[in-house]
Amino acid sequence: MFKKILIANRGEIAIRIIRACQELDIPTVAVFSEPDRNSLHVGYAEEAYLIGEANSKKSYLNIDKIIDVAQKSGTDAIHPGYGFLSENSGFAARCEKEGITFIGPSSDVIEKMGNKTTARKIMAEAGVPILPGTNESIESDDEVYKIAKGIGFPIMIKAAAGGGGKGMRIVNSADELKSCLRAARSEAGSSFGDSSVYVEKYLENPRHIEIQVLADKYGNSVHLFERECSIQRRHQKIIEETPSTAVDDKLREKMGKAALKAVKSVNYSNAGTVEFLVDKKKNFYFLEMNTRLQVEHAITEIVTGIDIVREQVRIAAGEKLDLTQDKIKRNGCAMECRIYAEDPDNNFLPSPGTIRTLRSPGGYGIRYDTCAFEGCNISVHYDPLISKLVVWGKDREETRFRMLRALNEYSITGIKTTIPFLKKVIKNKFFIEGDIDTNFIASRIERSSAPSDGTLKIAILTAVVESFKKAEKESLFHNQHHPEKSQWKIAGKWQMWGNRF
Amino acid sequence: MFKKILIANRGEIAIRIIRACQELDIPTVAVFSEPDRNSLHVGYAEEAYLIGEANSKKSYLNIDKIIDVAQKSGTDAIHPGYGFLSENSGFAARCEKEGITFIGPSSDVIEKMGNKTTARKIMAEAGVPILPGTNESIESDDEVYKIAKGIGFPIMIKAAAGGGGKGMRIVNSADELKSCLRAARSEAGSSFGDSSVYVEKYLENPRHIEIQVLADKYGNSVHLFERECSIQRRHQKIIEETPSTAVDDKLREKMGKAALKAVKSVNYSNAGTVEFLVDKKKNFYFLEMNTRLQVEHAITEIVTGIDIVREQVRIAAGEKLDLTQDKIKRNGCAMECRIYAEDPDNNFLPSPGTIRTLRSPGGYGIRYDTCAFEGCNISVHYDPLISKLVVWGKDREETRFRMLRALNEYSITGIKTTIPFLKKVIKNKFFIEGDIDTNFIASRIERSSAPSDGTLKIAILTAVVESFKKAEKESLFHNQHHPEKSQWKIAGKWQMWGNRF
Amino acid sequence: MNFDVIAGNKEYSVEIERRGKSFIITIDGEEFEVDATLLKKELYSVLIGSKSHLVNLKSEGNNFTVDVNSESFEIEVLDEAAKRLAQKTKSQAEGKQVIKTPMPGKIVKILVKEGDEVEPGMGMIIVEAMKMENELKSSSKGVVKEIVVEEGATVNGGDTLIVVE
Amino acid sequence: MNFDVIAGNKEYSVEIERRGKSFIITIDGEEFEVDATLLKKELYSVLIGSKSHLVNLKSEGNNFTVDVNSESFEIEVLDEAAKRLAQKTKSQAEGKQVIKTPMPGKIVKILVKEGDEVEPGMGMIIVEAMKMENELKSSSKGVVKEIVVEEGATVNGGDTLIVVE
Repeated sequence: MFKKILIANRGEIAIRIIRACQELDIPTVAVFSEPDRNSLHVGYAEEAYLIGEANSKKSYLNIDKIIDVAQKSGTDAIHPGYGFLSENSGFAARCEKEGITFIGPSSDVIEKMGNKTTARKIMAEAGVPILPGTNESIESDDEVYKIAKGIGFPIMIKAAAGGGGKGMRIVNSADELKSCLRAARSEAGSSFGDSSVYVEKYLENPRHIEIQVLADKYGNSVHLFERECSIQRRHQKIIEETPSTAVDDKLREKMGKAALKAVKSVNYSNAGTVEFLVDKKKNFYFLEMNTRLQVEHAITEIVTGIDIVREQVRIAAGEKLDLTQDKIKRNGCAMECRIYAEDPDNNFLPSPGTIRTLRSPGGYGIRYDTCAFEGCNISVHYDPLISKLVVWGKDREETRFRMLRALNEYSITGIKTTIPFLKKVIKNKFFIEGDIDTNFIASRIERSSAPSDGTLKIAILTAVVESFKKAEKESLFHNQHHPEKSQWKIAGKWQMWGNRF
Repeated sequence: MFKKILIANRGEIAIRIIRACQELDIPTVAVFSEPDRNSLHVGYAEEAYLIGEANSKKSYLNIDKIIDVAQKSGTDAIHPGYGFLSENSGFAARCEKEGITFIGPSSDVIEKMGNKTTARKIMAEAGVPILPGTNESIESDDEVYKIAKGIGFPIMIKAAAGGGGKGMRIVNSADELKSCLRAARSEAGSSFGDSSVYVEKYLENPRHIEIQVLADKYGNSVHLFERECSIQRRHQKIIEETPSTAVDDKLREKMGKAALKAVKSVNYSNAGTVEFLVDKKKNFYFLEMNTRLQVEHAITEIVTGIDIVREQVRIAAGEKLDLTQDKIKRNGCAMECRIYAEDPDNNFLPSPGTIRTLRSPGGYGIRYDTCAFEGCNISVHYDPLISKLVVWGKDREETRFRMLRALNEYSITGIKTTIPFLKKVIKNKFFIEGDIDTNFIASRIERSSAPSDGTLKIAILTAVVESFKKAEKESLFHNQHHPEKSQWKIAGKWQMWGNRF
Repeated sequence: MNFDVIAGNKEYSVEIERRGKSFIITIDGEEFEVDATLLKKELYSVLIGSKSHLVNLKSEGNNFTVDVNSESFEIEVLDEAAKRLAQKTKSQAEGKQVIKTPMPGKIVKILVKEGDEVEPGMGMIIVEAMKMENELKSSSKGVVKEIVVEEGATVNGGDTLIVVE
Repeated sequence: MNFDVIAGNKEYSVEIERRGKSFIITIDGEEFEVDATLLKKELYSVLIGSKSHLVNLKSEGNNFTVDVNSESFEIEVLDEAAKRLAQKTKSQAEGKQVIKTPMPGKIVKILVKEGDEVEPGMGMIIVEAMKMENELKSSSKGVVKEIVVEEGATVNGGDTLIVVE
């Protein structure tokens, strides 16, 4: 097992990984940028090193600096978390070169899966269903037109080096093709330094369902069932659950088998996720493979009892999987709500700043992963994820009610958060019925709603009591200090107070 | 289902029950004593009523007042929690009379099990193993002597109306008999208003292992396996775990069957616990039946996925158990640490007061039930339980390491707590091996230990930095306000500061 | 004691008096019995009749930010003296809208120019922050009076960007 | 800057100076590089070299209560001026022990009488609080000078019960 593990990340996921290491009795090394000196991951790790400025390129993406800290501190393994360097094949290769274990798959697997057309080709060859389209980047507009006619509009143009929704365009008809193609190419070029694009059939209102996999270095692999991640805003997940209401045992088995085919086709090792789009007829298509830990891994942990981060460390250390597919059982349901520093009433505009007060939920069935504390700053420089609220229940309704109860207990003031919006989703009748797809938030949720009159009155009553107490205290202060009650003095005082208004 | 539930309790258990009700969509009514106005259970319930003074007799034990609030608020069921009125058959009978559902067994069952000799007799008749001794209270000293000779010293003299360790005496030899008997009778009389006692064989260093049961009103009953509760101080549990390291499948089945015999013998309904003492040879003996929710119920919930409080409410509402014994599976291990406001270095002396700062643990496998918040007062009037830290793990070692990790994250300042002591137990080699009994704390744990030198240095370094910064600020303050640096003024200032020392 | 309360562009006339440990408060004639106690920094346990609520309240002079049930309210509570002063200030500020950036970031694009007429909801300026582009919108009708920043500029949270009158 | 630090009946001689954002501190000649920052009320993130610690620190004048790793320390940090003063106060208080009740409760039994000689660890008085009886012990050798309370009396937290000299 490793002597010491460096966590090349920040926020809640750095803390998640530190906890797993502590439970394995392995000391941890945190790295931090200048504004992160007061972040909780620094305090939770056994050691911590400053690695640079706020800008990620100068700190959390600074490969040289991170390798330097790893060597200086005697670290023999690095966990990259998610985001930052987690899917950077160059970083994985550098670790391999320096003799430090990268806790994740090998650099060449990361590279293959990072290129979307290469990944499509590999999956197609392995027999994993993919959407109709091309497995090569396309040069000429004519060729795109021909392919589009073949598979039928709407189609999706995507950047080959893509990710995060950039360099993507939906094309509904032949008329739009030219301008969309130009726009996608230009965006792909400026975002990834590579303007090549490819074409896929566009699926309308699909579900986003993914399969978690674990594979060791000896060819053993298992899947840990699915996660439904269709509730998205800005193409980013905000609520996830398992099991999916769209997946029955038969579909689960088919998708699981397809995911394991994907794993075997590239000799994948460590934890990974195969993402699929699923249509109304329960056809599923490979979307991409995430060669890292996912934000939403926790819901899978809760229902399978498998600590995925612990498994990642064990696998990277060369241990064999002690799991076999038939021994993995799902126990109940789990749901995750992501609490972001965003204003849901204002198009999810980020709302960084200082958390003035914080009350977090607890009790039965609640898992709470966070980097936040009362008085902490949610930095403008990084992802605005404050916490993950994960709930377990015997069935979906128990889980949903528990989530609602927990969200009601949860209070953050000082900044705007997604909490009120999440409650709306959890109470939504389509959500209750499991009738969801990636367009759910746009189509099913009324954005703004008038605050309830009853709640407003509670607020007014509290403010009035406070005003009254303050006025009383001030008059008490005056009486105590001016027992003579000179009119002149009291008038003077009032004038002074008056200036504050 | 009920329209509204009143919780006749306070602290963490009131909050636990409120949460279960909210998840069942049932409004709750809290009651509170004067010093509990600022307690969290008041804020968490939908309604709250003041019921009297600090003294429990005037508030949480005030049956008339509680019934009055129940009627005024339109409550149709009362959950008594643990302690207070939870095992008061008079209160249960009063609820029955007023047409309010008491969430627990019927008053006559509570009464039968509350009388220790009656309970022994019933159990013996039902074929549940009991310790050798008498099933009737004994009048004459001679009779006690005869019985003691029959079963052999040491024996235990116990108050028939007993509980909580009062009116109990261990008698090691015939010489001690007379004085012990007199002391036990006098204590029993003053504690319970009933000086009758009975005799049991005294078991040296047994384990305390109990079986959780659930039974509906239609004769269906199941057990939810065992809890090991041998780690006790002052005869009160402080760490519990399930499964017990002393219980194998065979013993589990035997104890479970015995517990269900106990349930059937009195036509028990609702949740209950049958407590046993287990000796080194795995013989087990009925100790008592708790006709209520236990503090440590949470560990059973975590490994079975059954929400015991939810089941209590459902059963009381007349619903049928939808569980059968063969469907109840144990998943992994769970452990509970009770965090009390007590000074472990000073014989667990209570340490009430205000919690100045609070940092609570989180993440995978952690359940945290508490009534505490930063700035709250742990009252001198009631039980000093601050929180229950419940941890789940795949196996006992994963659970133990996770508990240690969580205790390391947990910080409470302002009052003394059991946290440092609990860490000692979790790291103790006998505990690691599962070699525990009710005498564990006295025999296996070194009470006081010198603080580590390394930790002291961290403390000194922090205090010195703070002193330095303060001195700097003060000198900055002087310079800013006295740019003229008049020697006279500075001397004057210093003198002023000097007076503070 | 009497207060004028302003919340969400509405005004409420409020009376309050002590009754034992509680207060009797009427809002526009509707009466409530209120018992509010501070649990910790900015957190109150409020009993209205027997209904229980946890309320976060932050005060700055007469202005309160109150959070209840995940809803947030800006409330102004004015006594007689404060009412007169508020009247004065209001008449000066009327009709003026200041677009401020809620967070530090970079000005990506300015969508209006000085003298433009704007409608409520119209996009005014795009600020990049937290790796995302965010469009700030006008909340009222008016004419762009002043554009304080330039495209490409770096701004701090709270900086004024555009003034509309 | 130089300090005398008193912790657990021991004295340490400490020097501190700034180096950039950190401090160089020597305790009885042993050198440490320390970077301490306040995260929230009384909670510090402390880096000693590269080792990270979360430390709770409460200060009252020169006296600090410091909590690290569930251990709690009472530390006094004295500069030159404070040292002189402390010397004076100390000589007055020497040899005197005051038994106080840490919590409100009722005096159940007084186990000593005035003039009794006591040894460290000897039980002095029994106080009932939180439904439990608690024995308070002497921490030093001496003679019972004064018994302030009577059996059956109700006492508040912090009340002096017995004075030993």
